[in-house]
Amino acid sequence: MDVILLLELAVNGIFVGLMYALVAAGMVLIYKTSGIANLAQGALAMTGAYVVVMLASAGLGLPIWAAVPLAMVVMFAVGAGIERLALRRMIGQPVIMVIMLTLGLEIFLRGLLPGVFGASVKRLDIGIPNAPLFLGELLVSRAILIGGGVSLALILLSILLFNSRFGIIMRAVSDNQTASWSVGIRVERAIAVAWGLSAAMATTSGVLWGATQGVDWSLSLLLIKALAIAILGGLDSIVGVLIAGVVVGLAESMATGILDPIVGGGTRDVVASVIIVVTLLVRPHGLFGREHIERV
Amino acid sequence: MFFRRAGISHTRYRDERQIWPLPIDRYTVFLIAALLLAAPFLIDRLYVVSYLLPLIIWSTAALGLNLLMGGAGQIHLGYGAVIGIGAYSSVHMLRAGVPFELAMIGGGLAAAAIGSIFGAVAMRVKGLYLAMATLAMQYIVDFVIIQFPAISGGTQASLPVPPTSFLGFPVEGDRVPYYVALVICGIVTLFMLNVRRTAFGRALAAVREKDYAAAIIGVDPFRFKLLAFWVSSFIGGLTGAVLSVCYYRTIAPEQFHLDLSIQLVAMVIVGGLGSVLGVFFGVALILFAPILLNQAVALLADQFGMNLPMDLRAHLPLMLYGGLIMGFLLIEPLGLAKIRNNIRNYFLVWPFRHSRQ
Amino acid sequence: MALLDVNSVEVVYDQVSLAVKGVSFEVPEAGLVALLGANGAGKSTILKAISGLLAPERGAVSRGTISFEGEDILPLDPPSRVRRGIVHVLEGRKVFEHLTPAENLLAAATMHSDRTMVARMMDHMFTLFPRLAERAKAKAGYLSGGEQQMLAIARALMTRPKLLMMDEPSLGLAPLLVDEIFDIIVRINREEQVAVLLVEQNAVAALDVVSHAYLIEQGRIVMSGSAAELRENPDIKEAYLGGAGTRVDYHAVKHYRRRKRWLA
Amino acid sequence: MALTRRTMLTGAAVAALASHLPVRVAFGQDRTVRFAFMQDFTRIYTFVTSEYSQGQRDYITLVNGRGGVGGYTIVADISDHANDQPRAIEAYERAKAQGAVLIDPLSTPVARALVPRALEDQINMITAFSGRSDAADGTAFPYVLPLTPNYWTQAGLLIDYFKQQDGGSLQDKTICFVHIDTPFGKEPLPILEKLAAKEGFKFLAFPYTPPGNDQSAIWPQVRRARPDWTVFWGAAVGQTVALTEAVRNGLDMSRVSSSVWLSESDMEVVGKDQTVGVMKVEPCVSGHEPKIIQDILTEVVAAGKGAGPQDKVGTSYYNYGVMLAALMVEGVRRAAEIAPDGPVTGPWLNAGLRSITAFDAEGMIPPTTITPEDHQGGGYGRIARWDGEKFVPQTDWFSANQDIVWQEIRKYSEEFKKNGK
Repeated sequence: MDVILLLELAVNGIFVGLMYALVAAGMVLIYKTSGIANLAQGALAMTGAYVVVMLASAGLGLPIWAAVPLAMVVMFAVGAGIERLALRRMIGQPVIMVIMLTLGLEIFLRGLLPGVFGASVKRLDIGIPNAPLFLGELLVSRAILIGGGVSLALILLSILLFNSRFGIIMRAVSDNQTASWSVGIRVERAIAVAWGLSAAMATTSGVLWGATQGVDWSLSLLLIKALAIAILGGLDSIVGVLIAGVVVGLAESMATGILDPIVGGGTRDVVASVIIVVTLLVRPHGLFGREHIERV
Repeated sequence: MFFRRAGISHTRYRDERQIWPLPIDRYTVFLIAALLLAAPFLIDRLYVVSYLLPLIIWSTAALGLNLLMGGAGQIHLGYGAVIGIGAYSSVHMLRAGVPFELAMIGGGLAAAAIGSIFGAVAMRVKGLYLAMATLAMQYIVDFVIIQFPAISGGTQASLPVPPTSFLGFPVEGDRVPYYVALVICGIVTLFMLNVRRTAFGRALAAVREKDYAAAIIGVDPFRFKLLAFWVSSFIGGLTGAVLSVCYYRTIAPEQFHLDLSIQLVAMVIVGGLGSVLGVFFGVALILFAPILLNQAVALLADQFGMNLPMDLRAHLPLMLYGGLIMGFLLIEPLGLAKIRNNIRNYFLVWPFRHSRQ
Repeated sequence: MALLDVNSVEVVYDQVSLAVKGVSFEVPEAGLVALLGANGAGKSTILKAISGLLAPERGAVSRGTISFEGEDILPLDPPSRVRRGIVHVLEGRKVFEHLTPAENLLAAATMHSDRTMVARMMDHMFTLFPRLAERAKAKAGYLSGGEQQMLAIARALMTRPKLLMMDEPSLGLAPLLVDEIFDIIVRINREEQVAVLLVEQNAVAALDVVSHAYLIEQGRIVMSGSAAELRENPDIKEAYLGGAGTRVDYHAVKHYRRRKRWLA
Repeated sequence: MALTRRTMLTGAAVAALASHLPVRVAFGQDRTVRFAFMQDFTRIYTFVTSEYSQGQRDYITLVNGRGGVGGYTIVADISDHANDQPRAIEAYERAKAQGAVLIDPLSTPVARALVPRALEDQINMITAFSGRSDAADGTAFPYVLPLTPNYWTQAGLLIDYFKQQDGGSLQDKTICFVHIDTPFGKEPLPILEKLAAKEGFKFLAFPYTPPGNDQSAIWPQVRRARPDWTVFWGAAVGQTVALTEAVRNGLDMSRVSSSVWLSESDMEVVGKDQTVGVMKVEPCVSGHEPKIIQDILTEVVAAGKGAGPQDKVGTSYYNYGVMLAALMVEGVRRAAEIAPDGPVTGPWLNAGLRSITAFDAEGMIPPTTITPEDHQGGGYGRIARWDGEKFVPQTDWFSANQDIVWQEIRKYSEEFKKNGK
C-alpha cells in the first residue's frame, strides 16, 4: 500500500465528504427550524438539477453561470411553496407524520420531474474539465476539488447564518413552536425561509453531483447518505455535519482502498454504517447534536 | 342503515375492555373472517394470488413492526433485513430437510436473536438516531447476504424454495399458500389485538410515553424495549418464512433491501401508529395504490385516446401515488385508522355531534 | 371600553368536543383580572382562544367574538395578535430550552426593528430579574422552575404587551417563589401599566392581587365579581380558600349541590 | 369492522363485480398472440426501458401494419413494474390471466424471481441481457429464453478481442474489472477468473457500492494498477460515473470497455469527444442502417404511429428493443409454421422460439439459432468503438470462449435442476 495512493484517497474522500455534507446541511437547516427530517432532500437536489438543465442546455439555453443562480432562486420559491402548501398545515402534528409527508413529497417529485422532462439521463456541463490534474505524483480531480470547495463555502455561510439574529429565531422555532408563536415569532415564515434556503442549497448539490453522473432520478438517492451524515453530525449542528461529512467521506474512501481488496466486496456503506453505530453508542445525539433536556 | 351506540352502557370493566365492544363490530369481524376463508372459492385467482396474498403477508409483517413502532415507540428502518434473516434461515433449513412448520419457527428465532442483538445495541439512542442505527443494521445484513455465496445461493444469488408441506398439505398451487399465510396472519392479528390488554402491552405503552418515567414506576425500559425487539423480530422472521415459501418461491437479496423496510414503515405510519386495523389500510394503500394507479392511468389513456408522452404516462402513477400519501396525511395527520374512527364516531353520535364529552 | 372583550365564545376540539361553552368576560385597560377554576375547567383553552394558539391542538373558536381595543382579533394569526399587544405566558413555562436566557429574550423581540431599543429592553429585564442575569450563559433548560418562570415573563415583556396573559404561573413552585412571582406580576401591572389576565388554581394567591375574578367550571362562567366579593363568598371559601371560619351545613342540600358543581 | 352496513353491502357488491371483471380473454377466438412487456419504467432501469420499449413497440406496429405474422396479429401489453417484486408478480399474474404467452420483464431481479412461476405456468420469459446467465441451458430452463449473448459470453468476447489486439497472447498482461457490487455485477467473475488462469493474465476486480454515483476511490487504484485493459460493468449512473472517472484518471480510452450496457446517451452525459475510443459489446447493428430500422422510419414513424420521439430511433437501446421484438415475432412465425391453427399457448410459442434457425433480422443481428438446448443463440456479438458520434464496429460477428462459458452454464443449471424442483 503506497503512501501516494493513501494520500490520493484521503484527498478525494475529504472533498467528496464535503459534497455529501452540503446535502446534509440542507437537511439540518430544516431540522433546526421545524424539527423534522426532510426525506425529500434528495428529491429537491434532483429537482434543482433538472431546473438547471431546463434553464441551460436543454431548454432556454442560458449560460451555466446564469442558469445556476436563477435555478437557486426558482428553487427557493419551490421550497418556500412546499412549506406553504403542505408543511404549514401539518404544524403541531406528530413529527413522524410530517416526516412521512416528506416521503410522499419525495415520491411525488420523483414522478413529476422525469415524467415532465423525460426520464433519460441529461447532461449537465458546468465547465469543469475532466482532464487529470497532477500535483506532483498526486492526481486530484478538478470536479471533486471544486465541488468540495463550493460545498465548504456554502456550509460556512450557513454557520454564519445560524449565529445571526435570524439564526436565534430559527433555533427558537425548532425548540418550541407554540412558545415561539406566543411571543410573536412568525413561525411559518421562519420555516418557509428555511425550506427555501434548503432547497437552494440542494440545487447546488444537485448541480455538483449532476455534473459527474448526469441528471436523472437517481440524484434523489443522495438522501440516504445525507441522512446518515446529518445524523452522525447530530441533526441540528451544521458544524457537526461538516465534520461528519469529512469523517464519512474519508472512511469510505479508505475502506474502498484498503478493505475492498481484502474482503472482495464493496465495503463502503458497511464501514460507514459501523462508524455511525459506534459513534451513536458513544454519543447518542451524534457528534454535535444537542442533548434532550429532560426534567420530570 | 347506520348503527348507534345508544343503549350500550357497560356495567363491568370487562365489557368496556372487550376488543369489539359493539355487537355489530363482532359480526363484521366474523363476516370478514368468513369472506377471507372463502375467498379462493369466490373470486378470481388473480385477485387471490396477487392482491389478497401479499396483503395478508405484508400486513403480518407490518403488524410486527407496529408492535415496535406503535407499541414501544421505537422506529425501525431495518425491518426488511429482519424479514430477510427469517427468509434465508428458513429456506436454508427447508433445503436441509427441516419440515416447514419447524423452519418457520426457526426463521423466527434466528431473526429474533439477531434482531434483538441489534436492538440491544440501538437501545441507547432514540428517535431519528435510532432510525439511523437500525438503518445501519439493514446495510450490514445486506452486505453479509450478498458477500457470502453460501447464504445467497451462489453467483446467481437466487435461492429456489424446495417443495414442502404445511400440516400435511403440500404448499403449492394457489390455495394452500394462501391459507398458510392467512393462518399466520390471523394468529399475529389476534396476538396484536390482545397485547395491549396485557401487562406487557401496558409496560410498552409506559416505555413509549416516557421511558425514564416508566423506570421510576418500576418498569425496566431496557428489558421491555428488548422484549419488544425480540417479539417484533420474531414476527418479522416468521413472515420472512411465509413470504418466501408462499409468495416469492425464489428468494434473492433485492427482495429484502431498504426499499422493503421503508415500505413497511410507510405502511405503519400511513395506517396509523399503534392501530391494528390501520395496518391493513396502510398496507392496502402502499401496496396497491401504485398498481391500481398504473392501471387507471393506462385505462384512461387508452379509453380517451390521450396521447401522453411515454415518460409522462409512465411517471404519472408515481406522482399520483406520492400525492395520495401527502393528501391522506394532510386530511388526517393521524393516519387512515383515524380517518375511519372519525367517520365512525361521527355516525355513532349522529346527529348530536357535540353530545359526547 | 374594555381592553379585551370576550363575548359568548365557544371552543370545539377536533370538531367534536366542546370545551368552552359560551364564555363572556372583559379585562379593563391596565386591569388585573383572574380566571379561577379547577383542573380541566377550560381556563387554559380560553387563553389559547385569545392568543390564537388553539390551532396546533386541533381546536377552534366555533362561536362568539373576541375583541381587543375594539377590534375583532379572531381572524388574526398568533404573531399578529402579539403585535397588537397580547402576549401569552404558557402553562409550564415553555422557555426555549436550548437557548440561553439572553437568546430567549432576543427571540421574543422579532417585532422590534430598533436594535438599540431591544438592547435597552434586555438590560431592563435583567434589572427586573437579577437572577436571570446571573445565569445568562446557561441553557434555559437547566434553570430552576422559578427562574424559568421569570424568564418566561421577561420574554413575554420583550414584546411590549398591553395585555399579559399568564397561565398558572404558580404551578409547581415553592410557596416563597409563588409570592415572589406574584409580587412581580403586581409590579409589572402597576409600574408598566400592563393589563394582566391571570389563570390560576391557587385562588388564595390570586385573589390577593387581582381586582376582579371569574370562576369557571366545565367550560362555563359560574360566578364573577370583585376580588373582595369573591373572597367573602362562602362557596369560594369552602372550595378554594380552605373553608376558614365557616361551618358548612351538610343538610342544606341546595347549598351542597351548588358547591359540588364547582368541585366537579 | 366496516363503517356501516351500507358500505359493507356496497363493498361486497363491488368485490363481487370485481371478481367478474373480464380479466380473462378467451383463447383462440381471434388470431392474436399476446405479449406482456412488463418493464421498469420508473426505477432502476429507467436508463434503458423507454428506448427499449419504444423499439419493441415500433417493430410490432410495423409487423401488425403489414398484416401480422403467420396469420396472427401481435398484441403487446405495456406495464410498469418499477423493479418491485409484488408489482411484478401482480403484472405477471395479470398477464397470465389475460392469456399472454410471453413476458419480457427486462430486469434481473424480477426475471430471477419469476423463474419458478414461468416454468410452472409454461409462459415464455424473455431475459435478454438480464436474468440468470445459466438460463442459456434450455434443458434446465425450457421457458426462460435469453435469446442473446449472456454476461459470461460478453466477458468471453471481450477477453478474446483483447487477445486478438495484443497479438494473440495475454500472458502477463493486467486486466482490471470495475463492477457494481450486486449479483449482476459479480456475475462475470467466475468466467474472468477462469480465463485469467487459462490465458495467464493478471486479473483485478474492483467492486463499487450501488448505485455507483461515487467511484472516486476506485479509479485511482485502477490507474495505479497500470492495466492493459479495463472493463467496467454496471448500469445507469454507475456507467456514466465510471466513464467520467476513467477520463479523470487519464486512462487510455481505447483500452477501456464495457458490456452491452453502454449507449449514446451515456456518451452524451460524459461528453462525446472525451470518450472517443471506448468500447462496448454490440449484440446488433446500431444506428439507422439496418433495413428494419429504415422500414420502421418509413412505415411507422413517418405515418405518425411511432411510440416515442423520433430522435431516439436508431439508438443502441432502441435497436436492442427492435432486435428482441424481431426474435419474438420470428418465434411466432415459426410456431405458426409448426402448428398454423394454434391453439396459442405458451408451449405453442415455445416450440416456435426454440426452432428459430439462422435468423438475422435482415442483417440487423448475427445469425441466431435457438435450440431446445441452447437458448443463447450461439453467443455471437461484435466489439464496437465510440468515434465521437456513433459506435463503429471493430470486428465482424464472432463467438469466443464458448467452451468455458458452457462449462459454467452447465455447472449452475445442473445445480438448479437438482435443487430447484
